[in-house]
Amino acid sequence: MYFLQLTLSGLAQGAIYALVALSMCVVYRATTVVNFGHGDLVMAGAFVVYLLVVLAGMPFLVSAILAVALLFVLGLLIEVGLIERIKSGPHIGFALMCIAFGYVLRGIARAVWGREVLPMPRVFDLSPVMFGDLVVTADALVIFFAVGVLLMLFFGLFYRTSAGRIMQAVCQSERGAALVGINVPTFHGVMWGVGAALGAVGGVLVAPLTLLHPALGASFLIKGFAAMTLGGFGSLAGAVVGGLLLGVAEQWVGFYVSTKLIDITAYVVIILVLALRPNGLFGRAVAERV
Amino acid sequence: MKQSVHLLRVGIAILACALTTIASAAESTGVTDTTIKIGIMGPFSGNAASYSKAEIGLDAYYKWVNDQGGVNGRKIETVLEDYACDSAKGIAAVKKLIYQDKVFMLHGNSCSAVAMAIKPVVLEAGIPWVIAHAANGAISAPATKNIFHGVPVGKTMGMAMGRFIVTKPGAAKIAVIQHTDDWAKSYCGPAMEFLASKNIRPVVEVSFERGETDATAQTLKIKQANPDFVIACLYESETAIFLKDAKKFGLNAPVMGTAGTDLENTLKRVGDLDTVSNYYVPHMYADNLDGPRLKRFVEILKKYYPNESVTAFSLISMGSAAAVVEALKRSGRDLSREKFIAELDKIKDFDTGVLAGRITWTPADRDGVKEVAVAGFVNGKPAVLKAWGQPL
Amino acid sequence: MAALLELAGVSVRFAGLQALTDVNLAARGGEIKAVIGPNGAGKTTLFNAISGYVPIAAGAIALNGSAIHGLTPHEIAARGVRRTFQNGGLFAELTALENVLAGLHARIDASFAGILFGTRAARAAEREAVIRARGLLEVLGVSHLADRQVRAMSGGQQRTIEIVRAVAAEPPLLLLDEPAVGLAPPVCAQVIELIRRLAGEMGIAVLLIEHTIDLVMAAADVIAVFNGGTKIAEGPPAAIRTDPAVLEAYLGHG
Amino acid sequence: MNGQAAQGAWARWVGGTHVFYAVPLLALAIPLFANQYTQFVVNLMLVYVLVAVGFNLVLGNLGQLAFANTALFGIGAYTASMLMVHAGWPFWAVILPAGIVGAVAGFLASVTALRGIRNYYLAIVTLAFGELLRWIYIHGEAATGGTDGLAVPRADFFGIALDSETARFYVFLLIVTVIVKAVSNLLQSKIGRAIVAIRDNELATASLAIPTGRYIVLAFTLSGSIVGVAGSLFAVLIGHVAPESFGLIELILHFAMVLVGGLGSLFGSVLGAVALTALPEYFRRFPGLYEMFFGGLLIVFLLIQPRGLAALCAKWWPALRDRYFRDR
Repeated sequence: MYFLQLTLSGLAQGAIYALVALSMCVVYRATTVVNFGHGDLVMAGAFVVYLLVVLAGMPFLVSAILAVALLFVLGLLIEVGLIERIKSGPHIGFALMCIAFGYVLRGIARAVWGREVLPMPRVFDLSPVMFGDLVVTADALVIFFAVGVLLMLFFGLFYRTSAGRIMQAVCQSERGAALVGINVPTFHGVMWGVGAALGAVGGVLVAPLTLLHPALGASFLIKGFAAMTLGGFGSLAGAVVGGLLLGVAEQWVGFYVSTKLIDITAYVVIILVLALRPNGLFGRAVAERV
Repeated sequence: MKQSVHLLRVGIAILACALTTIASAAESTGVTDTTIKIGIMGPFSGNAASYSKAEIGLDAYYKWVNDQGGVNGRKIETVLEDYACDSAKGIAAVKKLIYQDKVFMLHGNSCSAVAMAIKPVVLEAGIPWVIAHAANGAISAPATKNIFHGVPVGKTMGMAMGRFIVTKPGAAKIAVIQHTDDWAKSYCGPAMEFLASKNIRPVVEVSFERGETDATAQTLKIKQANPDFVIACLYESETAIFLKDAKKFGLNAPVMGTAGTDLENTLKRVGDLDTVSNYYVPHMYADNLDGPRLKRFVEILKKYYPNESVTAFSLISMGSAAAVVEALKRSGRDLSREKFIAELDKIKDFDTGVLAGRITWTPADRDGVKEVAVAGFVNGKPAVLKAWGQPL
Repeated sequence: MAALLELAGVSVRFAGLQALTDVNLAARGGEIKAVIGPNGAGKTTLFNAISGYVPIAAGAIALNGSAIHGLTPHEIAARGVRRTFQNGGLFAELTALENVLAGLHARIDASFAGILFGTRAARAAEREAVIRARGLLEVLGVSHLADRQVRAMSGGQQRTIEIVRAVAAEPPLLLLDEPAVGLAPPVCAQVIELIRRLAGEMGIAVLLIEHTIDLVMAAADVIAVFNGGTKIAEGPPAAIRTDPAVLEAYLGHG
Repeated sequence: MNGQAAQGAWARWVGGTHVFYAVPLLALAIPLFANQYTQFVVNLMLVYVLVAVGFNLVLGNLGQLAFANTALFGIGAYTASMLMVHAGWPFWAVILPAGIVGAVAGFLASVTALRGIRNYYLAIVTLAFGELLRWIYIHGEAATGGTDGLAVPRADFFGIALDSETARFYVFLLIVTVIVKAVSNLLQSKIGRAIVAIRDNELATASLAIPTGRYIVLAFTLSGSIVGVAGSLFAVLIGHVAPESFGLIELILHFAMVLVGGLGSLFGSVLGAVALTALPEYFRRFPGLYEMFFGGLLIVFLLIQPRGLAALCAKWWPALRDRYFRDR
């Protein structure tokens, strides 16, 4: 009985990890930049929702949509204003730039809220659903639903529409895409926007579960990495599966081994996967071609 | 070559000079005809910034004292230093206060690990330091010449937590859930020690890290052990998550939290009374945070920091500030560090108005506040409790 | 004269794709042998196989009679095979002098501890190498570039420095992958002149990949023609010009 | 003509050893002007000079995106304090072990890099390694003191009690000068060239008979040992090591030092360490704004001056340009 319950909670957690991992993966696939500031975009999404709900008094759903839209714009601006500008430099520059803008975002949250730990009012005031002994909270249902819809929408767009095929084409070969008349810089900007927006959804979903503080994003970054690594770096579906697996693994490890290990499950996953099976579960070769 | 040798000689001469320069701090450093400089170090930035509400409350209190006319014709000049709960920054902050800003005394610190790191620096300088917030008893014990504890130490709180737990009839099995950090340990450690002295040992101990958003594994593990009482040394957000999960999975045992949380805010965060009705916290204050006896102190805070929200940390350092002001008054116009330390040691049974316990310092015992109550919900309202089921 | 380098029945496969099939080729000291062929003929793969960057699936590669296939690139280089790269193999952040010094790496006899503590011996070894590198740049007519960063140089200057770096350690065999690509004709002629001097004055065996037929005809002593991963012809320029298989390969590709 | 020759001689003198030693010699006078606070900050700068110099070897010179630097720093600090606390070793005896343990950790990272885990993968796996170590510090209570950390006993350097900032300063200055000089020697030799060559073009480096794998291992190991030694100095300076000191925020500080100073520049490492140890002290008066300014500073440098302060200085004073050879 506990096993099912753990698995279910793990999947709910994992769904958020999956979303974060997918959003990082989108950026990586489209622009080959790994966004080390992504956790702070998740945090920003949560804070914007808080702002709109608590300070502006807007309904949650409207706030959530606005927050996601705003983060899309922010992602786009970051790409166009910061990442694109250092394109000619070494890849170390990208990593540092991502860390830097993440730090700025955190700094802004700190300057405004500093000492406060902000409680988000309860959003989904529904009582838990019972399946026999199994408890499913409204929060979990909302997460499953939101993540499920988003994933269907995303993969539908990516694999079934012509716009999606263009995206895939650019991911395959930038030069080729440019030759057939696709505006690659615009594409990169849009994909950063999409990544930031997806990450913001993660923040929006997490906000009601926890309290908000400026350092919120750090753990999501690591979980996202672990999920991405597990699923195979750069594999979109892999990131989703990796996220779900990580969420479930944390709960199992916590219950059956030791709760002390929950916190490092992600790190151990990263190290084990890269040591034993660098391609992850679904990925292509990791090693740079020599 | 010749030049290098010459430079070397100069260098050695300089070195010798520097080594013989011995800094000696004057006894009345930081005191002018009109001011007394007090250094306040707090984690105003970084991941533990929510602690620094204590130092903000402290600063507000001193500002208020000034507006009441100050102390013996002098105004208190506070110097706030941020150390972001980081040892290196903490040492730099304290050294800056002592040697650059030349403050008269130190009043501050929230993070225990940093307090331990700066302790040798403060001892060496011999400057009076009243610990405003950090709970580790080892900072002030064994007693030294110049360090005073202005809040109940972890041991006092842990004992209050433990004492309360054993008043629950039939409480034999306890479970512990805590963060793995020095803050959680300063509560859970002494509480478990006290219970161990009553032959009660935890049936299950689980950890729940800061920043995690789900406590299913922890809650189920605790539920499996079927405890009579749960001790939860968790931060605000994690407390809320744990309480919600406990409700969700039908873990009905009462939960003893820490002074890092309070009943009013926890209720606000969790959202429904049912979930928190079985939550208890050690209570350092003389009243509920929104009670009439604390109203005066909340107003002081709001006067100087109008946008500051009030949490369990906000008023905690005001008690020792009241004691400091009293000792400064008693030291008279002719203020020196030695005199001030002597007066601090004469503070006996001092009612601060804000803390539940009275402050007593002696040269042999600097652990000033030895009483902590426990609070819980009675009929849906926060209330201070004598024992299980007995409101004060 | 015995061949310096000898390839016998060499095949290379990439993921099931046959990149080179049963190639036999030799290189001799003082001789410039051009390797030509249409795109995808396997020329660069041939160089990569010789210098150890890709493993061979069958056959043998011997230098001075001893097998070198299966060795790592730096081991093969240590035995005297140096190469340049089609899209430039210079260290862009370093100066020309530092690039050439890197080419002399193995010749500088200084221990790790000696370098760390800056011993007299280590400093002397370095100094000697610097003198040698400057001398080489001087001899090959580019001493004015010595202290300039490579990334600030023109394409022709970069090609030249890369060749100087490759020959710094006096290798018996030099593989040049399109040294004249993208260069203006006068610069191109200078590079060809440089290559001829290397073969003529230093007695180096040169294997040269080139696209510009005129240039190849002018520079090479022998030409080997590749198509689809196999060698289809080899001989002096005059003979190649009229070889029917060569004509067909080139005409076939437009 | 004559003027030019004189200028050349001047440049040679300036770029030479004389100037290298002039800086620490001048620094000897600092305690005359410093109070205990400023002296502490200067000592911290010295520790961070080693941190930045070590980190830059891998990040700037070798061009590998390794995030293990705080881990190495922490390993050094913990090794030193554990030996001092549990085994009662004197300070001078723990510097070398701290360096060796740091070197071993650096070596492990290099093995990962050699296995083809490069670029972002290396970044992530080293990041995980660092956090894993922090977990071990927290849970290895018997040895590490857990979350409370370890109080370092009073240090002693060959009979000199390091109980004042001034005494620590002279000992640190000596150690830092020796190590920075050794790294400078190394960079201006065939080893330094090989390391930078690998960054610029690894394939071409191998084609020059340079065993690239060996130099990758060397750079990582050396970097680990230098940062490990820095950790031991840090432990003595702070007198207390705790897991919180070696987290992600510290890592960002290390990054910033290398970047602001100048990727791949030894002189830049020193500049960056000094500048970014001083900066947070300045920002004390604006609590809460530090992160924003710090991140902003990084962005400005990446956009406008990606080669850091060192390149800026070299523009005004060409003798300061990093050279990877020496002819004296």
